[in-house]
Amino acid sequence: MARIGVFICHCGENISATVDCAKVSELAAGLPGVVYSTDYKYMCSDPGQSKIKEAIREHNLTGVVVSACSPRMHEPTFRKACAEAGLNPYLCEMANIREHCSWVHEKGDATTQKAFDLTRTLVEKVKNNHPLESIKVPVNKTAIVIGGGVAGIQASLDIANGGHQVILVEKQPSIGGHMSQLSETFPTLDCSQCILTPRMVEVAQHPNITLYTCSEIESMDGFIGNFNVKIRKKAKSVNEKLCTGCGLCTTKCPTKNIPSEFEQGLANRTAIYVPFPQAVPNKPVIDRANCRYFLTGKCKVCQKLCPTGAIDFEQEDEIIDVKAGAIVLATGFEIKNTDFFPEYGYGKYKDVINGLQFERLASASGPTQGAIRRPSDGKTPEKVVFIACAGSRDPAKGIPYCSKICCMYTAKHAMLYKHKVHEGTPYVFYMDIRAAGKNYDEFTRRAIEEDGAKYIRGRVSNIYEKDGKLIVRGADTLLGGKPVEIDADMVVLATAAVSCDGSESLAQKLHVSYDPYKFFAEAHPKLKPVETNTAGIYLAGACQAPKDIPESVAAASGAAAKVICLFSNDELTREPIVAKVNRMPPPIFSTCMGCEMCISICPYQAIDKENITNRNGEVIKTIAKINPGLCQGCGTCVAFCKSKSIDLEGYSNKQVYEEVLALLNN
Amino acid sequence: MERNIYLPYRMKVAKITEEAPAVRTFRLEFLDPAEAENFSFKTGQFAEYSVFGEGESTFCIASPHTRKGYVECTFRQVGRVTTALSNLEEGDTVGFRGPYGNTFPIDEWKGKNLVFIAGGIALPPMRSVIWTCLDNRKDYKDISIFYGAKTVNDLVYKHELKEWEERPDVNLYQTVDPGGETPEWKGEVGFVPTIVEKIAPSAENTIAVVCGPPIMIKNTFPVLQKLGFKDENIYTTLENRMKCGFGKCGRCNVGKTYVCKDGPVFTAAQLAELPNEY
Amino acid sequence: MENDFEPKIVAFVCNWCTYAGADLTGTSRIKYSPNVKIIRFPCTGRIDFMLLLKAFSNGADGVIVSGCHPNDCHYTSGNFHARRRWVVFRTLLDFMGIDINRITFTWVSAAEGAKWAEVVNTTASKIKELGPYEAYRKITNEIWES
Amino acid sequence: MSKIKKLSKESFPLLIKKISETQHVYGPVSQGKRISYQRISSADELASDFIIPDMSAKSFVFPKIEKLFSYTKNKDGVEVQDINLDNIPHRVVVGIRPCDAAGMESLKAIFSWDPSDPIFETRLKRTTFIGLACNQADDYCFCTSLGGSPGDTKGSDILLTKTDTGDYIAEILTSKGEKIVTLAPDLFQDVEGDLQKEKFLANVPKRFDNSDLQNKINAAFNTDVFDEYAMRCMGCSACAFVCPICACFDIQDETKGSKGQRVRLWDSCGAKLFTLHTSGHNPRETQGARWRQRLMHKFSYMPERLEVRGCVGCGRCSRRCPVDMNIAESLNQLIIDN
Amino acid sequence: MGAINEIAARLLETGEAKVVIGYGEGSFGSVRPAFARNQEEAEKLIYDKRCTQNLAMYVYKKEISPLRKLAIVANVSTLRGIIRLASENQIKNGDIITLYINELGEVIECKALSEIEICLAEITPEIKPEDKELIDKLDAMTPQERWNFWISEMESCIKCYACRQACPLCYCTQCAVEVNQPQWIPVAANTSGNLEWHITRAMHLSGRCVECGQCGEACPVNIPIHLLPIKLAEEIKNIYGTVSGMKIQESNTLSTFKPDDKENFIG
Repeated sequence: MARIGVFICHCGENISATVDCAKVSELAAGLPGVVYSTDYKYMCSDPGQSKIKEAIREHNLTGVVVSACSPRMHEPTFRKACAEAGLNPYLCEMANIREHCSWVHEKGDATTQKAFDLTRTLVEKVKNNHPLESIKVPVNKTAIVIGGGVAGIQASLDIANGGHQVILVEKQPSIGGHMSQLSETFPTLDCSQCILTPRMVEVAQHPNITLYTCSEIESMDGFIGNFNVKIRKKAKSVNEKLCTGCGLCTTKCPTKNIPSEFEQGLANRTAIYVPFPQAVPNKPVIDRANCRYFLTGKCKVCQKLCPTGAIDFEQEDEIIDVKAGAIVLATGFEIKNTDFFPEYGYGKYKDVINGLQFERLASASGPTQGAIRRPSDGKTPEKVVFIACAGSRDPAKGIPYCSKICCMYTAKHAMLYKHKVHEGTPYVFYMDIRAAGKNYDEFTRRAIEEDGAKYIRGRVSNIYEKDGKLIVRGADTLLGGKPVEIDADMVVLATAAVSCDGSESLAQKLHVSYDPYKFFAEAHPKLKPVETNTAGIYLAGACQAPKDIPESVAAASGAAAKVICLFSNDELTREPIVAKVNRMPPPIFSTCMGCEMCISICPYQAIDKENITNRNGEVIKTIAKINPGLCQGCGTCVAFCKSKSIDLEGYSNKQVYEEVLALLNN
Repeated sequence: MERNIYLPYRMKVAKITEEAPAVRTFRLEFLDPAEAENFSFKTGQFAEYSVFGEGESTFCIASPHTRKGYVECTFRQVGRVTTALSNLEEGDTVGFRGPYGNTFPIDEWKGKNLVFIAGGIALPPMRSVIWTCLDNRKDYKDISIFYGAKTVNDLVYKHELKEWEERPDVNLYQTVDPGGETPEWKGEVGFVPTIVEKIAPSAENTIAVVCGPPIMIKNTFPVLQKLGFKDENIYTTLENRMKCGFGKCGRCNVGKTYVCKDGPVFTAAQLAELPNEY
Repeated sequence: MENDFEPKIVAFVCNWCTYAGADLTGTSRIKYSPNVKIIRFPCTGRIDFMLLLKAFSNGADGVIVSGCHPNDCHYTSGNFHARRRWVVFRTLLDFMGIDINRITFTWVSAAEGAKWAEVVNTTASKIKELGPYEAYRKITNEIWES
Repeated sequence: MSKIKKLSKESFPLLIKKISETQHVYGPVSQGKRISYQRISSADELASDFIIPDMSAKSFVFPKIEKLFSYTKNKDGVEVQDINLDNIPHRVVVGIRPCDAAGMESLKAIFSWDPSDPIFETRLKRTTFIGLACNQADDYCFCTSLGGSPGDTKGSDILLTKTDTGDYIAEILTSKGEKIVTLAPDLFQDVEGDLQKEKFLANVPKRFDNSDLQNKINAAFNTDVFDEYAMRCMGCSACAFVCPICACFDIQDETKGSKGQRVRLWDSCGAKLFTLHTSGHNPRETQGARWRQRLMHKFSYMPERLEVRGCVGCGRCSRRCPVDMNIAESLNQLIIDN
Repeated sequence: MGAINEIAARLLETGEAKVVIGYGEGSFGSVRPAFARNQEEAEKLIYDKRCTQNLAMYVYKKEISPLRKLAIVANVSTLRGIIRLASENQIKNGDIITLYINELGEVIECKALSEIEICLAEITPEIKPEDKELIDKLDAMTPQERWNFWISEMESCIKCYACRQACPLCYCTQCAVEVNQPQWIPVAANTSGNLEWHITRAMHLSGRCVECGQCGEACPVNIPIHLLPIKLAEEIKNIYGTVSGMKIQESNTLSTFKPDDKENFIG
């Protein structure tokens, strides 16, 4: 029989508070095949691991079960410890008696019994484990970065500077993202474009970076080190190679009244356009939805004018196949628009604007050249109400989380307004001021103390228009909920930051998890903040959760570091949890009948046909063959195979069968 | 009441020897001393070995009946029961039901030369009779052993091979299939029948015992016949699939012959009479 | 008798969503019934319907099968394949009169720690109400009673 | 020791009732399209108007699952619990067909051959067979070709023959039969003169001449007559399992947690895995060889080694074969060919 | 001599087929599978109303498949069996000449599998009225009644595997029931083991079954075991719109999916 060691962890009191660990250890000692059983305060600690190692050597163990926390937490830790003691790491299994037992049940016999049942189940499993060797697969040292905002730019530059090829994919005609729309940035009030545009140019000029704008991910397959990605490059109707970016077309385009996305609708653009003067690439694209030629079949003014003949109305979407070893997701965020808020007028009041619109108003390159003028009539507003937490932290609106950046940018907006309109009064409605961060609290204090922003703690219940004024009604909770009413000239809503439209479908294409708000999910909230559950795909910036610029950049550099780490080896070592088709001595060779249904069921195209030939080279039998480099170990083929000819290491038929039996037969 | 014929003796795995890849020898000792006392067998017989919860498997008894107090079996891990056996450790309990079948007529062989020819995992039944004869060495004249396996690593009973090699009263010829040799290999290279033909033991007053896979037996018989061995003097053992061991389950019939009762030891002359269903 | 009845319920869950979701239930310290015990699989696609049969023949009173929501499978499509398998399997069991109320199929994501607790508690109380699965036990025990 | 009595049609149900007071009574029961030997508590439950039950009566002495012993595994090893033969029930089978009863003798030959199987012996000893002679037969019946008859008394403890009045002629054949009579002696009436049992029996024509059958079938061993069978036979075990004599078996372990039992299960020489070695070698490689084995075993090897045939001509295997492998036809062909 | 005999004789004579699998006179007015290897045997082949058995399982039988090319006399269920076997790569185009006898009694000789598809395109497969009736009857029962019905059937099962052997799609060298590491399904023919076996068989046939009912026909103890795969085939037809054994290029319903597949029980 096997020689199994069982190690019950108290996890301080996390487990021992509800589970009688000594009892579990004692019961485990009575299981057939268990030759050593013990319990200890912290199995994952050095002394805990030493106990395991000693037991392996002393009792010549053939398998180890650690009953402790979730294997998703410490399985690698204990497997490594086993390996260090000379036991194949795959002969170690964990029973989850913390997350699945001690933390979810009350103290008592039933909980202790369950901890033992789980332990016994894993003991029976481990008896059927086999020593496994890790699998090596080659790494393609090209990274794809999806999203060209500040996070994507940072990640791309870091990886490219690390000497690796980067493919940067941007949905919009230009990179730059939201940061390029900002006026000044907190807490330093330095000009956003001034610090961003040099980096955008660096991207454009970097020999290791290939930039695809107006492009999106069409599909992805493969796995870490070996992704195959199809990129859909949408037709720009302008031949980039021929276009010199002279801009003549944009000046002569007859369709001039399209609200500019970049200007948040505060200014117009033409149908052939460059989103903003510093765009990268600085070459126009035709917006087919608004182009007169595409709408009516007549016009072609731009084509007639173009000195290089770069206008190509026939251009089609292009599908580009690329291979990459890693993917960085940096698709950023969106903000809720003002029409999301019935209480604030459903977006029908022109002078109720969102934070990004205010950024454009305050921006020197914006529609007002930086002068604060209200959109309705261009007057300089004398009273501006800023409402923080517009939608955020509001479970009723489906956004229970904090958008994180609003407190800071609202303070910044109040300051910018005051700096530009000295006689004006900024009011700020807030729930709490969250200004944790280097120089952040000082910044908000400055807004209040030096710039005289009037902070009112409370919510705005509604806004209505009266005599050319916006009547803002709220309550001051610091004054016991005293009603407040302000006749404002303009209201700026710090609307909630939400995940981008399409992030769900992108997550599905890339097989990464996402949270209920469609932000991409990190592999571990603390220890793997820039990794996803899908190996080889990393997160940068606000696509994961609302983040400010320094955080986004830090995450981007973190993701880049992960990619560079991955690329530092020519081969990747993979877990040997892969499926395998059985082989037998002749005349059977394999019980696989070659029905090939597993080929259609495999999500990774990891199964192929294999011919078994005789000495004369004639095919005797055709069976399935699994490519261990492609197989990800999902086991769908295993459960499907009628003749049980495929098995999955780590979750073999024998293992799971014995688990079921052990769990139920106590 | 008579003993339940399906009830095995419980035996302790006293010693495990790794012989070759996936091949092990178990030394089994009775848990009940009374059972040990009453137990006896003769070389050539087989038994049903079982792992409780997994089932029974048939192997010959690989130890000689001249050595009391234990039985040994050697098996290769292939099916469910042999896999379960392989997972056992010393001290574990197995079931043992037997002995069954006929024996090598070693008394009739007294005063004769003996040639043992074995291939691969078929040495175990041979080992029993070899040791039985060696334990009564004076009863027999020349003893030669031919043993071959696919590779050097696949040779079983490596220690005993060494012992036989060193004994002056045994001629041991070891061989491995072409390609199975190592740089250190000092034995022959070639298939067993070829080596027998090359060494050409005399058929005069000689008994030949051949054990091996069907293909080896098929190729060795003609060689022996060419060397002058009479079919009556060539012995082998059959290893048909069995379940009961006592002529009821219907598996091991070869024609009207029950391998479990009439065999497993047959002469080439007897085999010639049987239909080709073994 | 019904009050004392502690059902045996096996949960077959995928590693990436439901197992992680159940981990989150733990980290969130949401309490649930100890009757349910989890067996971890890489994916719902790996869960062989024969294991469910083994669970019942070994005395389970109920079974939970749970994995990633559609479109969320870590392996892209294991749960889609599983979904078809369960549709057919459930039809078959129902046609044979096996009590399909004893099998809970559900999707629980890594973020749905609270949902996991709810699934467990609902299933446990339902099975408690249904009582031990005597009908199945009778046929599995017949060979042991003679 | 045969004694002839009469059992009126009114007494028959009373007899069943009387026996059920002390013993379990079994008899052919109709269940949907199926007729099988089942436990009964009254004569009403018995099926009527049928040729032969779908399954033979062999399961009374050789059940499809026979526990051989049980055991408990624990950390220190294994505790074995032998079966207790005392637990084997006393049973009375009513309405067993003469062919099924005759088959008991062949089964006994197999299980009593050295070493004798105490489980089988005890089951046989404790089962009383009250046979019912056949008053109808079909084309598949061929008992007469093998020396049996629709009124054959072999294997029965009492044989009943239903007369045209619905009353029964009861032949009391063994001491076990006598014991039944003593349970309700009043129900059995004495008779005088010859009741002409033959008059009430079905007519089963002889299909072939069985003289020298063994040698003729031996002569066919290496002929190509089995080639067509090799193609047609699909290798299921239906013929063996419905056969009253086929006794090939498998031994397996069944476990439940730490408990286990070793069981003896029906098996069949027609199945390809039956003789397959773990090495992949199969001594009976083709279905033709396996079908030949079935015939040879019944008509050559068993007569040679056990002095009984392995067939009583009940015709079940042929009736039940999905591909119409007709054993009487095969025998006839072998006899003609050789 | 009928058309079938003439064609069989020709195929054997020209060597286009080494054996013609068909039907012959069986015991006492029944028909049985018959194998014509020469002119004499070709003359004995028959085809009439009684020939309902699905013979497709013979095309991969170990004793027959080495004789490929084969010819086979086919009714609709045999055709569907052959097509399904082709979908699962057990038959290659050109391995088999199919002699389909249509409703008018004409013999249609299909040398390519695509020709079988053309024949099948004319046909709307339907299950037998008596099977439909029993399925409806079972559907109308309470679960408890259904359980009682099936358990009493399962008690009678002797695990002879006639159902499997007769099935055109049970071609595995190693059936799941024969796998013993682990021993998924008990070898013993006890009720729960029998139940597991029949559930497993029906599941393994789901999306594949060609609804010939041969398993039920073969059962020596008259268990209507064919209802299980047929019920699933009907359900699959209703839910996923797929019918097995009509086209070669069809994919198996259970090894494919659509993201918007519907179900109503997963919470």
